[in-house]
Amino acid sequence: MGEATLYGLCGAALVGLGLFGLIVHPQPLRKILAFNLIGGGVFLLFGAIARRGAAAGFGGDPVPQALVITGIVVAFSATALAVALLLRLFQETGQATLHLDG
Amino acid sequence: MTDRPLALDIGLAFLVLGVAVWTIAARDTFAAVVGFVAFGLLLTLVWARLAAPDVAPTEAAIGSGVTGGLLLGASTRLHGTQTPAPGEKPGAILRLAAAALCTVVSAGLAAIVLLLPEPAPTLAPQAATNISATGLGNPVTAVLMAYRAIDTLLETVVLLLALVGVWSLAPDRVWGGFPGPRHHADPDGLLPFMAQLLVPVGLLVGIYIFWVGSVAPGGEFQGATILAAMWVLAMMAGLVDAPAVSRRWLRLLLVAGPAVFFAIGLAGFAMAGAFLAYPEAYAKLLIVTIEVPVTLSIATMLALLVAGPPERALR
Amino acid sequence: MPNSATAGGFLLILAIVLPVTGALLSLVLGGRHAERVALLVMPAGLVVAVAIASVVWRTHTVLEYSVGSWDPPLGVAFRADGLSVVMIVTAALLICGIGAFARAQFPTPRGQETRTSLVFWTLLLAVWGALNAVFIGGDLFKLYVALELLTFAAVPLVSLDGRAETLTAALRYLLFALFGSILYLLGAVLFYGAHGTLDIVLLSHRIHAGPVAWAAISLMTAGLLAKAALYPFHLWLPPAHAGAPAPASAILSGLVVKAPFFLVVRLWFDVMPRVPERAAAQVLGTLGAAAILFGSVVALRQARLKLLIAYSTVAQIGYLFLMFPLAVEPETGHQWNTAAWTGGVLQAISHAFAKAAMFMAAGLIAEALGHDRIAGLAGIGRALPITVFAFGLGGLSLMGLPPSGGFVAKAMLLTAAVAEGQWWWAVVVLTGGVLAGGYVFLVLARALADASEPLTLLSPISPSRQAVVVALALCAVLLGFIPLRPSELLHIGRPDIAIGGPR
Amino acid sequence: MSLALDVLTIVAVSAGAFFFLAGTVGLLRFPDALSRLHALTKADNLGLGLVVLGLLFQPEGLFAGLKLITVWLLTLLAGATVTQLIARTARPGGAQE
Repeated sequence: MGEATLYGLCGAALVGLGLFGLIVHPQPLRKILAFNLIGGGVFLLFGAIARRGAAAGFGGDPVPQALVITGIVVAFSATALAVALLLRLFQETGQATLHLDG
Repeated sequence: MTDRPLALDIGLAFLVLGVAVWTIAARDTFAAVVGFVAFGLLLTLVWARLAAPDVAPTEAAIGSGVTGGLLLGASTRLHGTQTPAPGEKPGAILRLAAAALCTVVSAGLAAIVLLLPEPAPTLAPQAATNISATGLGNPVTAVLMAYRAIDTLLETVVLLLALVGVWSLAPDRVWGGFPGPRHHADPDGLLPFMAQLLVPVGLLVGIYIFWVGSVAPGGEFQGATILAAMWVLAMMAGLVDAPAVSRRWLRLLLVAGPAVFFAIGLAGFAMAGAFLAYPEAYAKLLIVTIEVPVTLSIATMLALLVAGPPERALR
Repeated sequence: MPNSATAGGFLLILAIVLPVTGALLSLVLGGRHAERVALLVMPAGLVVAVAIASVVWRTHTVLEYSVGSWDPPLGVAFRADGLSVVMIVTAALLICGIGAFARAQFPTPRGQETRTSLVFWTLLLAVWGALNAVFIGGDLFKLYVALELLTFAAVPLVSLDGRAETLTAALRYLLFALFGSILYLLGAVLFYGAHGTLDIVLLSHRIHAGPVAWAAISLMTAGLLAKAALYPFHLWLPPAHAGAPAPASAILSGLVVKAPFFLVVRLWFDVMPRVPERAAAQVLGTLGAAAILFGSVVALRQARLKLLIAYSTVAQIGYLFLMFPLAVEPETGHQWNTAAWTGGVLQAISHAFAKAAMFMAAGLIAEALGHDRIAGLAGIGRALPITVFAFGLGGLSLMGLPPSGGFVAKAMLLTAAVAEGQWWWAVVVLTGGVLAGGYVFLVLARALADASEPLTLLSPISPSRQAVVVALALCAVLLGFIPLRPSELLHIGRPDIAIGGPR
Repeated sequence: MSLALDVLTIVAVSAGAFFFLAGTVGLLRFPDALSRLHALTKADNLGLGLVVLGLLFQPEGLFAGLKLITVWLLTLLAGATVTQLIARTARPGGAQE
């Protein structure tokens, strides 16, 4: 088992952990955090697959590595929009919950 | 790929998982966010171990740094609301079911990781044989700016739309105004002093990281993040105010990157017979011409995404 | 550098570049120019859409373009087959209609920029570009970026009015959408790890039934279902679609939810056409059936018009997924499964027109009355007859009554169900039609009743806006006149599926 | 010659690691924020300084050495500022801001 497989397994575990957080945490901010953990796990899977594809003198397959960079930026945009929505909601209602009547 | 992982790797993997568990399990949201920042920094080390020197700084700067800062700020502002109401907390059965489901997902993914074919399929040789046509030395930059340039182009638009979305949350009476609260420089404080010292250094580093991206690890996203961080620091220290969102120069700065990208892409029809194709002799020059405004635009978008929607009216 | 672009392939680039650069320009110029740019881009975009359609129809081949002359797997290809063409033209027509309707709702006073109009016009164009990118994307990661583009353009439209309810709805929508896209991305990386490409055509040649393929397709499908709001992932849809301003609701319900559905179709029929699985298709069909029954029953119990229409969307999305058990056949060449296929796609486009018309009709009614309580609709049929007529025309399609696109679509699903001996789907289709009849009738009966006291309208409703609504509703009706058989256009680029007999 | 340099490196880096360890223990064990900060700055300043010093004995060119020193100086600057900011909020009555 090389380090690619090791971190691939780590990514698999992270996806499950994040998914659990996303389901059980009622607070939106914790859901956003959990979403970022899943993202980390998915990107690690990309990284593991890139590392497995090391060839032609490159330490890893550059295509999945580049996709991760794109993915990280997209995940950040998502987080920024979600946080802004949440803060605005808090400003409007004094609460930060997804329950309409809460 | 049959070599054993180092003890370092095993330790690092467990550390990553441990911090992730903390992030999910911590009772206090602020603590969870701190855990997440640590998680991002550890992932940076993982990327270095996975021979992805281009991803590592992106993770550190954006995945951990800017995202972490954003979440820390949010958790401070939401302080006191982060204990779930009695009716909101999921019951034990739901939690057990969720745990079971997530274990199945993780186990399935782990099995697939172990089942992946040998030898691994890879595009590295193709990326290597074609890189001379791009004039670049860094294969990851070649993917981002040539082979899959359309992804990068649309990604800058994604960032821009996220910013429009954030701006759309402003109350109508402050539309066109300034994002976030105004920070005033504290004359006795260390922060303005540090900002004055650090911002020039940071700008230099950001430009360097961007510039070196064509031949070595680095590139526009990493460079832009550092530039954005310097701007945010200057805003927080009160050295400069955030720009009003109705300023024409700001709007121009924001769209300059994607606009130049589109323009050179369309010029590709005439120059090289296809959208986003570069004639070999000028490939590097054209790519750099795209990267400069893209870096500036991304830096502006990142800084303004952190600054948030307009909160103060123009007058 | 090899170049596999077909003649006219540059049109595909224009389909994305035109709306997206329009959005950029709207943002830079701001103020009154945002609307002007949008109104200029619309006819141009419609021309491009029709041009793509005519090239594909004339040549009977898939229109293809490799960006930057880099062929897949290293590069990214755009492709337009018959299905893409149908969706692109639908999107173009609807966007133009919605844009014409929205002018009165998002005006910009002279010399001043308003938040809602800048955001609306910019994002309208962005949604269009993102939809086109989804419809012609030939690469799974490119499609991920396109989906995110669509999400970020769509979510702010929900909370344009800034009320707490719509902010909550928008946040919930965003969280579901993000959950969906991360699962989609997870599936995509598994495909790359196993086959070394993200290109749909290359994948379809390399893929074989096995744990990796199944895990990837399940994750991606689950993620897309969350985005398409298929039962039980529908929770986010009603508050978001009902809370948005009427033109935004029309975009969201008519077009945006169709994008993830479109991608599920791509995955099942293009990425893995040779790996059919009846059991999984039955699961999708069951969820669809549950959506039809649940959505329709809940729609019947709504007190507010826009919520009723939103729950009806939940139900109508269910019909789309009935095509999977009916069209996924281990033995290809069965002509009825191609009928189901055509029926499913036709349902997507006729619902798009019908639902957009109904949401905008509801918007006009709410503007005129100052509320959208169904109990208080009495007399509106007399005050706004054209609008209520348009609502009724849209309702025909939802019920599946002739003449309407919904009728042809549902008839094809029915015949396929009966011919394949899967009669239980036929029962669901018929029950759903009856329930839809119930909630449409509920609204019309109220609207056409005489008011106890003369109705005073809060604001006059311009005839031109009503005309747009009727025009879109008539599009849904006109679709009812296409022949009741598998469509040839839809099968361009789909050689595996025979069209009723030898070709 | 290189052996002597290696020994120097090992000694300095080990000493640096010791300060990091001590700082971490202090962070975990000290009772209040101010003394925790005190412990932390020791790890940052001294620990990192010694590690950098140790690495300087492994000659990799002038440029690399300058980079290492710059890293240390920047960390000092950031550490000092952040510590001051945290200390201000942590000080009794200093949390209003």
